Amino acid sequence: MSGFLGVLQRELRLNLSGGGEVLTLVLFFIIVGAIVPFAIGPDQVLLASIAPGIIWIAAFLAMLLGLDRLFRPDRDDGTLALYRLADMSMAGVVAAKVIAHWLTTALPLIIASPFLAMILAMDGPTFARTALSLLLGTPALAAFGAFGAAVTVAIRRGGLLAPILIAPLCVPVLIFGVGAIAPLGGPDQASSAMLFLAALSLMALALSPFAAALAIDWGEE
Amino acid sequence: MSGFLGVLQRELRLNLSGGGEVLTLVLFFIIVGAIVPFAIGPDQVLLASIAPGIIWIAAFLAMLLGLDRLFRPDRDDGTLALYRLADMSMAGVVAAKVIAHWLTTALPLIIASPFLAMILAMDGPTFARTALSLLLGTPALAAFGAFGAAVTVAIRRGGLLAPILIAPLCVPVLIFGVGAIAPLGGPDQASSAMLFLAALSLMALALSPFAAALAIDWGEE
Amino acid sequence: MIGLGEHAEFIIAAYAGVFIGLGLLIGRIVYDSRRVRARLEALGDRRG
Amino acid sequence: MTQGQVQHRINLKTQALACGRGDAVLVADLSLEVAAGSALLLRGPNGAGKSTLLLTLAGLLRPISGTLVFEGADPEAGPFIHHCGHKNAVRPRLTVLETLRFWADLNGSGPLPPAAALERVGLARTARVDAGYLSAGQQRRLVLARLLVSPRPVWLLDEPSAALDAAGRELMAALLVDHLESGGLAVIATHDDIALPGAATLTLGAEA
Amino acid sequence: MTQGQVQHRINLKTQALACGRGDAVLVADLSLEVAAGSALLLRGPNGAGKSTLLLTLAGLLRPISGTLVFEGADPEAGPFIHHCGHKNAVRPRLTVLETLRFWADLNGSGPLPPAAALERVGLARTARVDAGYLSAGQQRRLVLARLLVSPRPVWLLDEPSAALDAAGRELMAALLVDHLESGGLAVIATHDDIALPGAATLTLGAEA
Amino acid sequence: MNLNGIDDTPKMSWWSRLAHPGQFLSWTRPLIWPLAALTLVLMLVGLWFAFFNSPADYQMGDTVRIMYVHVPTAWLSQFVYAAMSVSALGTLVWRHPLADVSMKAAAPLGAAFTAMALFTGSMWGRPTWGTFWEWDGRMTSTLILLFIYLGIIALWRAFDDQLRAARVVAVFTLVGAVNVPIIKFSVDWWSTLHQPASVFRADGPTMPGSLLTPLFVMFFAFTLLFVTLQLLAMHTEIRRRRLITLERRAAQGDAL
Ligand code: HEM
Ligand SMILES: Nc1ncnc2c1ncn2[C@@H]1O[C@H](COP(=O)(O)OP(=O)(O)OP(=O)(O)O)[C@@H](O)[C@H]1O
Ligand SMILES: Nc1ncnc2c1ncn2[C@@H]1O[C@H](COP(=O)(O)OP(=O)(O)OP(=O)(O)O)[C@@H](O)[C@H]1O
Ligand SMILES: [Mg+2]
Ligand SMILES: [Mg+2]
Repeated sequence: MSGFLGVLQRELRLNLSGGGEVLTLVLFFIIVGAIVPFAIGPDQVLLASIAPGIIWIAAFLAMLLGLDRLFRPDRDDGTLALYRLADMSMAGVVAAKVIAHWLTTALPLIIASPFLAMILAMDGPTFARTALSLLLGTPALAAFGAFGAAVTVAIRRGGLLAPILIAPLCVPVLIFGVGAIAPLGGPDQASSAMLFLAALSLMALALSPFAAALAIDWGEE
Repeated sequence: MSGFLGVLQRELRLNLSGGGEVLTLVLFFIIVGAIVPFAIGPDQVLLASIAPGIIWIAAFLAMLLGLDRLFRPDRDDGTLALYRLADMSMAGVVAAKVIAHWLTTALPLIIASPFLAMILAMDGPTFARTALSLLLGTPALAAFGAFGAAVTVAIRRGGLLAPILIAPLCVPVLIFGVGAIAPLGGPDQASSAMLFLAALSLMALALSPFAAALAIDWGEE
Repeated sequence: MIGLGEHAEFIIAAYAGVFIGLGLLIGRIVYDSRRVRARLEALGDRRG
Repeated sequence: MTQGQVQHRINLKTQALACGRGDAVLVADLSLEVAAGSALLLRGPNGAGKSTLLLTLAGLLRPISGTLVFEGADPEAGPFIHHCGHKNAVRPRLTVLETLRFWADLNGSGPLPPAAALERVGLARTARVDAGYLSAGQQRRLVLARLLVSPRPVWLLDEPSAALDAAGRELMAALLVDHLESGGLAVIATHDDIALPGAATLTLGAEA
Repeated sequence: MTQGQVQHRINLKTQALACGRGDAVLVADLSLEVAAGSALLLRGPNGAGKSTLLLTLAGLLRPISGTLVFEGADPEAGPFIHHCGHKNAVRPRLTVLETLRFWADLNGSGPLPPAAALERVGLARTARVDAGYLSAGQQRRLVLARLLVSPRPVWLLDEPSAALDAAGRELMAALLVDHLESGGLAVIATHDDIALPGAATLTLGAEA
Repeated sequence: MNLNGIDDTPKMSWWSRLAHPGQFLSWTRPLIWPLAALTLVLMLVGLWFAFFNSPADYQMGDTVRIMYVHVPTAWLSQFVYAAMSVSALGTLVWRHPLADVSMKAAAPLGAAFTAMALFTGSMWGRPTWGTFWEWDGRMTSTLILLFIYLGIIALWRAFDDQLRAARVVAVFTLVGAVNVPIIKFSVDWWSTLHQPASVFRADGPTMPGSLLTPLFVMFFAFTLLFVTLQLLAMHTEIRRRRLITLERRAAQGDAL
């Protein structure tokens, strides 16, 4: 247990110290969202209608692009080898890292999302649903993401490989995430989308540490 | 001169060997584009109307996200120190790297863009203008990007910092790039947007190696 | 051959695309196989 | 999961062990015995496979063939091996003390608290410095402190003396002697002379 | 820009030089003279500032105060300093030979072609191996080869003997002797004994 | 744990005998030419049926002939993934050395068939719906499947050491296999949300036998083609591994 907390604490401290990383990701999220009007024109109605989608895509990209820092620095400086000889299972290490990843990427994004909602001319109730769907859906992104990062950690290049491996697997999260906000099929559809989202997150959180630990152990031999 | 070619050759070889990086970036570009419909719905008319914007944003992100590999690995393994003592100016090194970066990121994206155009329901003439505007605009992105990567390499974090520093600088590229495709003000506007785009690229290409070299030399003390 | 109706170009394109694709695929696999065998033989391996 | 208890006595035995990278065999047909309380020095030219052998002994690489047992080890009681490679696992942005505390959390802590371990390796003054700012030799000392905070019976050290100054080397030798006296076992790859009376030497490879 | 010509004779002089990291002074009031054809060994405990001084001499860090001149150097003729730090600048995915060729392109090549330099440092056999696969000592040898392909009169070496085996150390000493004999100058930070007859020694700092 | 140990024991089950790549090579090499010939014949027969001996559909007209290449490739796009998943299990659970090889050989084939399904589908789509691409559930999930295939290929290529790559790719392939149904379900949910009146009907019209015959022939032709190519690619991969070992040994032989 002390190992789990140790890893969690270390990750939080590394990501929060200097405030750098977290701020960067939040800015990335906002910039991606804010750039869209430049690319598709400033039509308020159009913007409002696609705003939930834009927020989700921005969150999706921000979470996937933060992945590379999850295991690679540990591998490069030899910490990963230490984890393999540590007094805790690799799955435990991964679980601690997923939690820290969610706390330092997803949570700040959700907190920053009202700002983006405003720029994109979203109304209040829609925004409330957006925040809820992000809250329910991002754990799945973090868990899938950790798996992607684990699969690619043994590769000496890497970089964008994890995002592209994981993005197709995360399509359901995106679909249900947006579906839970802007229900074409009425509130019934929306609440079933929320349910699916929560189920996805739970399943991903429960399974991904083991899958990721397998990938790391086997990848490093 | 042999130094310039040496750097160019090394960069190309590092990026092309194993084929990994290039394939990855192209896939990233396509996946970002292909994911948009899941978020905003599959309405063909809507998609076609924002398709130029989506393609430009996808190219923008793919180019910015490839930035981290521009100087950071060189810094981490000590090659950057070698460059500072080398028999060529740092600006020359940067210029060679910008060219290699454009060849290994922008060019493959442009080649892959017809596929994205098809699934986003873009018509033929629009696509031709899109490809031309990408061809004219991406050199500016590569040049600005190199500058961003140079500024952030001295800071020991980084990762997504370069993209977010550079994104605001690149907004004009995005605006003229999209403007050159889907002219609100008719064909006249479009061709003047193309001109601006070309001018931006030329200016950025001419200046950024020097600015980036300064940033590197000062950042490393 | 029978006529292909008003959409002949799409039918032809589909078949042409598939068979060009298959040709490339087969070509690549066969070429790969040849090359690897040649290199093995150059190394004096008789099992391959 | 503190491991404050007396270390169990562990003997290392290999039989016809072959190890290497991928399927390239670097060390073949190795039959070793290292008893608790004794040390083995690995020597040999660059590229002979010393680091590879240590990684294999640590279980971080799979042996290509042969057997490798740690007699007397109780797998239930948690890991019993410390491995120090060429890399220091020191990350900028954590202080020296935080780094060591983290390792103690991770590996289980023994009777020696992190601050005391820093004192022992001569880094007490840098405890609050960013670990990334340490000089090469200071980082190496920090790695030695890791061995002290979590007592484990088996030490596998890859060039522990690299970048250490004369005082640092003496310190390292003293730590090793303590470790062996308390029943520990050590395998050390090195190019330097390490003052370990009674240690056996295994020389790998014959040429550079 | 080949530099095949005879190296110019360069003398290093510092006066009241102070250097350090940020504004923490590590080495203060240093007045040095190293003449062409001679070497200076830097010694001192871990953290004394040897690496920092070398970086300052190389011009990679700014001196805090004082002056630092290389007499006889012609700035027009391109850079005249080789610096080898703790890091090897070796990148995976390029072969050993490609790496060395790249360095030769970058620094200007001399009379010794890359392949011959590899031969000289004992890496001829690994020429086509991915440089990232080299063992620690082999990478260090590759760094030595960099010094050979582009002749430059000033060598600043930070622990060149780290990870080298006995043969590697002899090789390094021999290369240094050649370099000095041909009028070069060298400043070497080290914890090992380097067999350089007649080299002066400067010991930095008094404690760890 | 020692593979050589297994190889040298005299009595072996066919399974473990097949595990020896050399054995596999010599046993299956004679199969290649007959398989190739059979594939060719079936393909020609199928083409003959498709163009000369089948009527135009009363609804779709002649474009129905695209079905004879579309449906087999669409089927293979999924079948190959299933085959890859079974191989992945083989790598992880039974550590069967051929499973790695089969996994690696299948990925480009699967990607190619998926790309062909997409291509023929869009060639069919243009005359039937007027667009090359429609974000319909079936097509969209095929597109995602293509991305997964390409990701797997990129993963294979990114590793230098193929033995390590095999295990990691196997884990990823299986996680993908668990996800594919979820993706399918969510994409269907999404597309029905947006277009309640779907272009495809789940049941599909019942086809007259004259359309079914060429479809079946082509279906078997394509499946056999896959088997043939898979075998050939596996052989190449086995030889490539031997080649790498030999080359490395030769380099070391220089050394010693
Ligand atoms: C899992 C993948 C797929 C399978 C199993 C599949 C299977 C089929 C089958 C069995 C038919 C004939 C159905 C009938 O006669 O009504 C069909 C028709 C068709 N498919 Fe696919 N297909 C797949 C993917 C695609 C894709 C990716 C596209 C387009 C890019 C596509 C476009 C079409 C078109 C345009 C038709 C005929 C139109 C119609 O019947 O309304 N299909 N497909
Ligand atoms: N990047 C840095 N920023 C700030 N301080 C640093 C940095 N690098 C090193 N230092 C500090 O400078 C001091 C001297 O470091 P330096 O690397 O010069 O020592 P050294 O004499 O080379 O030691 P060693 O023998 O261990 O290599 C150390 O106390 C270290 O903490
Ligand atoms: N990751 C790797 N993949 C493939 N081969 C490798 C890898 N790492 C090292 N090798 C090769 O294995 C051989 C032995 O390397 P190893 O690091 O074990 O040597 P060593 O005895 O520790 O040498 P040194 O004294 O230089 O540290 C070298 O020839 C090297 O090229
Ligand atoms: Mg070693
Ligand atoms: Mg130093």
